[in-house]
Amino acid sequence: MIAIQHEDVDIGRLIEEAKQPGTGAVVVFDGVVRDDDVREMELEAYEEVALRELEKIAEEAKKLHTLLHVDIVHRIGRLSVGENILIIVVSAGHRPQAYAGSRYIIEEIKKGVPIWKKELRKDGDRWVPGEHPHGSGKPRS
Amino acid sequence: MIAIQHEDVDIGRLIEEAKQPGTGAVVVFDGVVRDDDVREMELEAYEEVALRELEKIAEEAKKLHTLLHVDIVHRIGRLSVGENILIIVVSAGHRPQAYAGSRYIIEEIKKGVPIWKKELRKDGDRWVPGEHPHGSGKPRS
Amino acid sequence: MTVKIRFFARFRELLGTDILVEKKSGTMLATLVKDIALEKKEGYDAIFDANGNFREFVIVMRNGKRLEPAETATVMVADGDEIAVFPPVAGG
Amino acid sequence: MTVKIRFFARFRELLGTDILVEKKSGTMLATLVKDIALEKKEGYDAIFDANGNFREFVIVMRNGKRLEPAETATVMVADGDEIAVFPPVAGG
Repeated sequence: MIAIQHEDVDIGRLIEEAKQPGTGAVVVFDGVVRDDDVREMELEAYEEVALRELEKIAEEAKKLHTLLHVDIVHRIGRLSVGENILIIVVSAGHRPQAYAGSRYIIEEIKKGVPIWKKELRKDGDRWVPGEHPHGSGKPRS
Repeated sequence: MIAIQHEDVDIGRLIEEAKQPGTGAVVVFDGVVRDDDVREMELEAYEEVALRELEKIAEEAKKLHTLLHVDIVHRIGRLSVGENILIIVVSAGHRPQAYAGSRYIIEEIKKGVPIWKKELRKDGDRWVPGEHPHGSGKPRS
Repeated sequence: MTVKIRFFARFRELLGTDILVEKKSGTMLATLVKDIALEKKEGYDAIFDANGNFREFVIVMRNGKRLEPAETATVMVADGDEIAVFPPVAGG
Repeated sequence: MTVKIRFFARFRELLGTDILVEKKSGTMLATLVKDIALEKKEGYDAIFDANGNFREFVIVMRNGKRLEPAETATVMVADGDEIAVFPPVAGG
């Protein structure tokens, strides 16, 4: 599944469904709201474009890293410390592809998918700046 | 948890428990019985030594990659295609450490933990040779 | 003709979003966004520099396709267009 | 004195495991393993080369600590020792 949604997802179930014929390795990345003086996080997406970008990234990752299955679930809305923000599940025949494919997906998401995070902090709210330097952080469309 | 056991484990629960204070990323590696003409896999361990090695690897990984939590569950006994063989769950503040720590653990396990796999194949049974070249594949103790 | 403008993140907080604008055809995209942004100085300053150009980090999309900064001054909006204006992304 | 020998994987299939051996003290580790392995030619050949040395890939542990191949010829086993002999590992 490729989704942008408010609801959390059952990672155990996604792992089972990722086990396509030929699977020898499943890698899961789970990005979590970190408690750097943050109470909650508010996430916002340009949903139609973000979903399209996630679908593209999943297809690219499959081709580039010979993945058998890809799930990407990016949550939006209000999330508390410890809650899942982004879940990526990939399967492959062997572990090098699974790790590389998983990493590829998260890095591409950070670079170019129109989603934003606002930290609701003890000392005031703050929009999280993109990780990517000036001139990047732009959807590739 | 660090364990060598017959039973499967609830990965979703391990992920939740891995979310120590400061966690921003959880990475899961799940090694699965692959259907290369294999019906089942039979796994065997030198249990006391293997468990001690897994505990050492977990401690090393924590130090080297600033991990907040590590689970390693290696299953033994008879496993069917698609079943989990090895589950590694790590958490860290940030994703580079989580990916690197997870990868470190699987590579160290492949190198030096006394566990063996026999494939029960359509064309006969076969002990899986270690991945590591001649002279490696030896516990470090 | 009617054009929809969507601001996101900080820009949304400053200027609102899903703003429907009635314009004469022939309006340039940058002009359209500027007119809306001018309604609130802080919003305008967040998006445009002192010369009235989009700030370098600002991303502009028309119907889901990104435009180069130079294009925004020369592209005319059309009836039914959706224009999105947002700061660098920070998902994941 | 009593020593326990544990073979694993292919060696276990050929020779069994958890074998308790009664020996005079002063027995060298390599000698002890050789005596047991000699009970089945296929098992012996899997572990020892034509010169009667451990094959290069064979791993030997005494009480959970790995021994270098050279040590196996000079280390004496002691009462209660657990000796493990196994092929390269393939877990994960």
